[in-house]
Amino acid sequence: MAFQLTPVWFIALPLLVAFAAPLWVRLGLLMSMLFATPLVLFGLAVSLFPAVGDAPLLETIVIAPPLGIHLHLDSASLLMVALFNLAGVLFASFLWLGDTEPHLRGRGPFVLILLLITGCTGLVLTGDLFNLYVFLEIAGVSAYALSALRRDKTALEAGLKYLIIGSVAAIFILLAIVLLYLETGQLNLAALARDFGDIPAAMQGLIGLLLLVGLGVKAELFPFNVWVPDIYRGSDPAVTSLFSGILVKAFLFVLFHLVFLLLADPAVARAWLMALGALTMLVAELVALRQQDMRRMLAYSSLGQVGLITLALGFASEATTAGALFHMVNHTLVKMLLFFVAALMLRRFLSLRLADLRGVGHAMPVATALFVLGSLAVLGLPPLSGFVSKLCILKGFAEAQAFWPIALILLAALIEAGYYFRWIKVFYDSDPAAPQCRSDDGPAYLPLVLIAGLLLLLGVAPFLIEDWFVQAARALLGRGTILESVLGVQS
Amino acid sequence: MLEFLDSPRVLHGIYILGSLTLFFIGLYGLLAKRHLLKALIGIAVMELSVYLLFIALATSPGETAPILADGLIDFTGMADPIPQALTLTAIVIGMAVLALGVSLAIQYHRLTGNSDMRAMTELKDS
Amino acid sequence: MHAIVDSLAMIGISYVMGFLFYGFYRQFNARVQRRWGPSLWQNFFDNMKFLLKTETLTHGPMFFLGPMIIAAGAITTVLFVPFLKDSDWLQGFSEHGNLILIIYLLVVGPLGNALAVGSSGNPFGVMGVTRGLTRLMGLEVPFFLGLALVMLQHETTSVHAIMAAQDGLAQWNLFTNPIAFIVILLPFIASQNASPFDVVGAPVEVYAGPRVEFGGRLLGLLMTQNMMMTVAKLVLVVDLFMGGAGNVPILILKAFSLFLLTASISLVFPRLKTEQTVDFFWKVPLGLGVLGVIATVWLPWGA
Amino acid sequence: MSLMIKILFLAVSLSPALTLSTWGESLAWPLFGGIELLFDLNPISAFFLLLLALGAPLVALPMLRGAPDRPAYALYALLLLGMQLLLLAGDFIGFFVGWEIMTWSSYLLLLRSSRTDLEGAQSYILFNLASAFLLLAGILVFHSLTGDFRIQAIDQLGGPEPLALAVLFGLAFLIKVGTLPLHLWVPRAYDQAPDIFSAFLSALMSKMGVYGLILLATLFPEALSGLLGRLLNGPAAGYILAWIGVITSIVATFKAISQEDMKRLLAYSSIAQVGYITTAIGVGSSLAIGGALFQALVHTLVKLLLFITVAGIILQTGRRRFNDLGHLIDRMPISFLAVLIGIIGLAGMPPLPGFAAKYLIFVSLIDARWLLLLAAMLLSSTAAFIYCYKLIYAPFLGHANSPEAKTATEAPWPYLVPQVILMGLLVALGIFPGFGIQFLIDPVLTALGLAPIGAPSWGELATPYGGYDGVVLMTVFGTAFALVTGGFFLLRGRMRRAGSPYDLSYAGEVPTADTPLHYGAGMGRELRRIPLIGWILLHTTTGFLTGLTRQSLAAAGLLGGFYGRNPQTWILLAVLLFALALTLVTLTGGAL
Amino acid sequence: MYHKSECEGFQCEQRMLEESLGQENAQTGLVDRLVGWLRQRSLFVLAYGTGCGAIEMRPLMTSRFDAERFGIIGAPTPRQADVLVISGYLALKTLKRVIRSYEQMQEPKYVIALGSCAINGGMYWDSYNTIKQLDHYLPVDMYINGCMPRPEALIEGFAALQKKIGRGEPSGFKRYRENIDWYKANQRRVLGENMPPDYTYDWYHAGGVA
Repeated sequence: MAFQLTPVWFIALPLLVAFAAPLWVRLGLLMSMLFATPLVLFGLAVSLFPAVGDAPLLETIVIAPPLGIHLHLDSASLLMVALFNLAGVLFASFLWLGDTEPHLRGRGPFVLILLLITGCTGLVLTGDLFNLYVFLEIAGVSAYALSALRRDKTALEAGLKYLIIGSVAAIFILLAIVLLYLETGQLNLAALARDFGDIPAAMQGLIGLLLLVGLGVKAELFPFNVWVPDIYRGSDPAVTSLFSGILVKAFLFVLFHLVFLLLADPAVARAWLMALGALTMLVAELVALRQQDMRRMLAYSSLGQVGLITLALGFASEATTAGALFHMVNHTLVKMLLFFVAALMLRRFLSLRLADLRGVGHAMPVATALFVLGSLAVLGLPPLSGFVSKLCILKGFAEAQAFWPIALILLAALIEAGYYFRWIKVFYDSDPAAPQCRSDDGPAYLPLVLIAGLLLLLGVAPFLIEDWFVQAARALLGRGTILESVLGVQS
Repeated sequence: MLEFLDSPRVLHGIYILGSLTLFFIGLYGLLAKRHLLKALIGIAVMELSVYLLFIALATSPGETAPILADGLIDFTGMADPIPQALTLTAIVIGMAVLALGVSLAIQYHRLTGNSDMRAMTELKDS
Repeated sequence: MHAIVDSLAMIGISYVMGFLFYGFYRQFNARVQRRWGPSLWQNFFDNMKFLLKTETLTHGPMFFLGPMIIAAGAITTVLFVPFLKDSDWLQGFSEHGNLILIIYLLVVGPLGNALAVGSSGNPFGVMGVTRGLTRLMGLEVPFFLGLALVMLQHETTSVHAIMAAQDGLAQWNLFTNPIAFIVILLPFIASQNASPFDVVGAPVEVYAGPRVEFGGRLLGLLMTQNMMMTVAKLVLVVDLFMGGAGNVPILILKAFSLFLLTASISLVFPRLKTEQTVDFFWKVPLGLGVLGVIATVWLPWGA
Repeated sequence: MSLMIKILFLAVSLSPALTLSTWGESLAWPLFGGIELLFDLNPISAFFLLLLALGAPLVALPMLRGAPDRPAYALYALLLLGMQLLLLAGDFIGFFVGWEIMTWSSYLLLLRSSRTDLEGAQSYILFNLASAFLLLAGILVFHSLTGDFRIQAIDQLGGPEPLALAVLFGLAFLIKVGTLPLHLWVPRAYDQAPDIFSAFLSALMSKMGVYGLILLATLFPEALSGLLGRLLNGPAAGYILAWIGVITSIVATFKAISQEDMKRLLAYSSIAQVGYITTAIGVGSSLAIGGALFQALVHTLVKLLLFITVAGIILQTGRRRFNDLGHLIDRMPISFLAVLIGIIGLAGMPPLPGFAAKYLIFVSLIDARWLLLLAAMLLSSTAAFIYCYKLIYAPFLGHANSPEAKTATEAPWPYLVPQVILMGLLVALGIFPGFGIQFLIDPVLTALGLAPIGAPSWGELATPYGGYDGVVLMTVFGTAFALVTGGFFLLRGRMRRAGSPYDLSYAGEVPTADTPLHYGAGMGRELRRIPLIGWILLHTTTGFLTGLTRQSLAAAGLLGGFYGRNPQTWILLAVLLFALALTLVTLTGGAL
Repeated sequence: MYHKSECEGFQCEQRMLEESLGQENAQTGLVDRLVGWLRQRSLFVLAYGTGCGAIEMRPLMTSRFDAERFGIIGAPTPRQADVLVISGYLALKTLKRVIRSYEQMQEPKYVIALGSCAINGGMYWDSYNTIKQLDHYLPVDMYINGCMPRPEALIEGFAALQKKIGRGEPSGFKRYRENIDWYKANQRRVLGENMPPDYTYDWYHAGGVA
């Protein structure tokens, strides 16, 4: 039997690698496996793009859908999988090269990180509602544990808080799943999509709200995102990059995947989601103005970007969706860059408070320069990739003659500039008290520079991977295609 | 005398009521109690209420457990097996989460001597 | 050759007219004050005395160059104002210039001199210069606005063309555009540094102002250029509002009558403070000018 | 090594000149999804590129002094890249890309100064980003109107979109040029930027706003008249723009007079000068645009000259306030000459080219019959004499007021070379205004579809309203000056140089070093007693902006209250919202 | 009180006047005469009232006596003035300023001593802080006697000065320059520490060119 490239490997491989951890420890290959696994999967994902462009790949486990469990790999989910694995590669290389603290290098974190990636991959791949719940909990548990990894007061507090709020969200989602099953007798997403219209309107509303609250908490939408700054503040900055880079993206994807799939006419939810997105964006950006701790600031900035993506995805036109997917990729890269810089600074200065980082630009020129680059990309300034994705979104709105989101997005970007540039200014303050000795530990910067290069490349030549996003947007919005590919195969 | 309880509507109504009650008890525990373990118990109770709802509503009175026993070839009259399978899975997952939560809570208590949720203010800023 | 003779003639005429007019002014002033007053030639004597001083103090090269710049500016101004209408003579280089250029040339010299005053290091002088510039700021706006009304009326900035358009007495801009003349009249007096707008050189208050450090021949040069500049301004207004002049006697007559008018006004009013001056110019002549603009441009019967 | 870097840097600074001289085919760069960046050189952008090509190496030269500042060099190269992109762009996306690169790289350059404070840096970047985002919004409106990003006139003029487009673009560019209520960042940035870089900011970056304004005019058929119709003899939309420009220049002029710091004074003067350009663009006729371009050219040269000179003074003395300087004329003669030429150009005095620019603008205002604007513009242009005088008096004349000013020496050669070049250019352009018209201005006017002004000879500036001859003017003035000076020496008697700077007529008193003789910073203070000026100087827009900042911070604090620290609050919030939404949904009949 | 040298008080002045009178017959050229004629028509008087005599200057300048008809007019600063009128008693404090003003005037310049106080101390002959004889400290070109002299006398004095100028006679400023050491010694004797700084008169020693 020839080795088959099937979606199941995206889930199976990291799981296998994760559970073989003792072996890697013995062989001394722990870090290299952590690095190699997502790298292999990333390569696999990239190689699958052409194939998936033609028709989605379905991997059936046990029985064919809608009865059985299946994995659904279309352009959109493949894009997310590739993104998660790329983030995994970058994260692993940062851990590997960066000589990070021991609590990030043991067997526990190894397993947890792979599990997190698995969970997120599963979230976007699964075609089954209950599987979704399972992967959601896998991702959740590994995230709670990762958050508390450092085992000190702040980390434990963050982990506990995360666990509590995450569990409550999971209960909401579980309830929604239960109700859905009770109403339709289906768990397969495609079949659910077919039958969802038949449910009574009041029940539709209840289920929708349950899902909205549950996924809203997970995907960090205002006003359900009040927990985010605390968790980001308490966790290790490097780990936080995973939360902001992978976890949120997976949940956002799930939220919109469900919305686009279940609702025959997404216009119903458009107003809700766009309003939530706009609120999330504006509130987060405003609150970020006053933050004194870099992790908190980045957390709010992350929320702001989530709001922007929600706003764009909620509009549900092809252009904005493609732009939003592109923006997801950019945001993952940027936030990883910024949180890595934060990790490096934290290690050097033992604090990430604004007042303690005065003049850091003279002590850590490369790190600060990378921070500046990341900020520019977050703000969507050319020639970095953030600009292209934002432009894509804005152009989508303009083509649809919707001008109020444009105004809000630009206003939010202006507010965002207000705090990012305040930090940059303080970084470059000439403070005689600031440590003057320059030290840049070389290899740790490698993944950072790689990210920066990617940001620049995508900003200058986005046409290289433009097709991916367009196809992904089509796949995400193409409810009919999904129904046909899943149910049509079965019939 | 209690015949009417056998009608699915009534039975389901009672189950719904019961699980809702359980849900709100859990929620109350989560919102009103400050002890970490009590909060975790609250979460567990809420989860339980959902399981209960699921199992109860997916089963009508008179249906048997969906177990393939020897010689059983007639599948009618059996309860829908999927909810039960799913609930089992969910219970396992819930267990894991709870265990993680409790272990974190214990570690937190050991480290700080504190188990009051509202006293967790280490992360305050700005 | 023609140009050289012409230029020398213009310089000569403006100088002679200048000291005679100023002599007249002083006598006129004395008569108003029931005095006998000096002779008509008194200004000539004063000027000569300064030019013949044997000692002149300077405060450095810029101090020396200032009076040279102002004198050269005055000569340039004179040469760019056409003295006569329809004549080859007394034209200078006026066909290469225009009204706006002349207005700016009028301030070239004073600004050059201001450098010299600053260079002297005397704070009173600089105070005087500041006052002068402030007054300039006040007077220039209505002055230029009045002239702009004339330029708009004739749709040109060329003094020649404006002069040529005023054929007879009835076509004088004084009569066709009286509001413009009224607007520029008081700023014109101020630009001559005459009372009541002469606080710039208040002798007691700021110790003669810009001229505080100048003595000897440098002061003589300043007096010379002042007389020439006065004549240039008078001739300019004659050109613009009184139809120019065909020959020198007419020119003197017209310029003298204008001078008489301005002298009569300046004799009977007491001195204003700088800020009063500016405020006055921005209220009364400028207000009149705005009314004039509304009347000529905005209202339907305007062109 | 450092020499190599310096040479490389100098070569980079010559890149605009290289682009200008060797640009051939147009270039296209496919960005994504139907957006293609087009780059081409047209006469309008060539004019502004010429300014850049001229200014960039002259600013780079003083930056070479001392040890190489590599980040600054890199950022400067980026800045030049951005500006060239902006100028060459044939579509708005390329324009925007260049605009943004320019914005952030200049911001980072601004941070290289140790004087930059948080407020200044923030106001710089926020104003400029606001400008950029307004521009982007305008671009999107443009896109929705035409379905394309290519810079072209829009044909459909109905509906609110064209007006919105004009307002958005207008605001964006007006922020960049620093017109009145939006000028707040200008003095701070020009004041706090590295001394040399201020020259670049004022001379070249503000011109990008001017370029934008001219571009805006090309978007509408018949320029600005296409927008709101005509008023008197000019475009009605332009009338508003012109008043904005004039009020800006009046207020900025009075603010400049009251400044006590050289660079702040220059900053306000820059605002005022660019205000004239705005006015002229508002008039929109051939003469006016010609005047605007000429003024842009002159202002570039003058501000380069003045800022570089002032940078030299600051370098040599370490002082920047008028009160701390004085009497540098003997110690820094070339700098003195540079400032002298600079202020003559700034004040628009003949025979320097500033006058030619003003002449064109004045004539165009008369031609448009906008005389009230003319009066207002004249007010600011005569008031400018006062700050010009202050600028040369306080540092160079009067009395040395600090130990540094007493011992300073002439600026080093990297500062002097640009000064000498710029002085030469200014004088040459003043003598030959016709040359500038014929070879620099007319191609742009033709490209804009306006009638070229034309020049009978190099020395002559000719308009339908008359003109003047720079060569004759200069000859007459020069001859008169030579004759007067020569004649002066023919008179009998001798000159005596004062034995001491304190040898003054001082009412019989002998002033000493303690006597306050230098009238530097105080100059212009008494202008406050004039009601209009007093009113202007009393009012600032700072209060509004600090208020805005305070309000948004307060809002941030208020909203930050949501993000509490207690998990129970979070859950309660979620549950309550859920209940609320559920009630809503139920009440509205289940519709989501 | 005074240091007695070979001459005293008015005698010194007399001797100096006689010396210059001796040169009266020296031929002056045509140009010098023309220049003198032009100069005499215009005298700018430094408006510096040192003592009670200043009150007599007002009627002289105003309508009743109208000195302007002789070309005599006030000047605000010493740089512009030709004539310094010492109007009455001269306190030591004022002397310093008078000397300073005189040295700031541009040559040719003239000094008129007005009233007996300026000539010989007058009623202040034994005052401790006025000078007794102005001509010890500044070269006087014209003395106008009286206490106080009336404006008519002043006019006559000015007229005499104008005649003197018109003849092209050498006047006090040359004397001051030639005898600078003597004048400075006298000034220093009464002013002591209060002498103006060196730069105010250094150039006299260098032949009048600083």
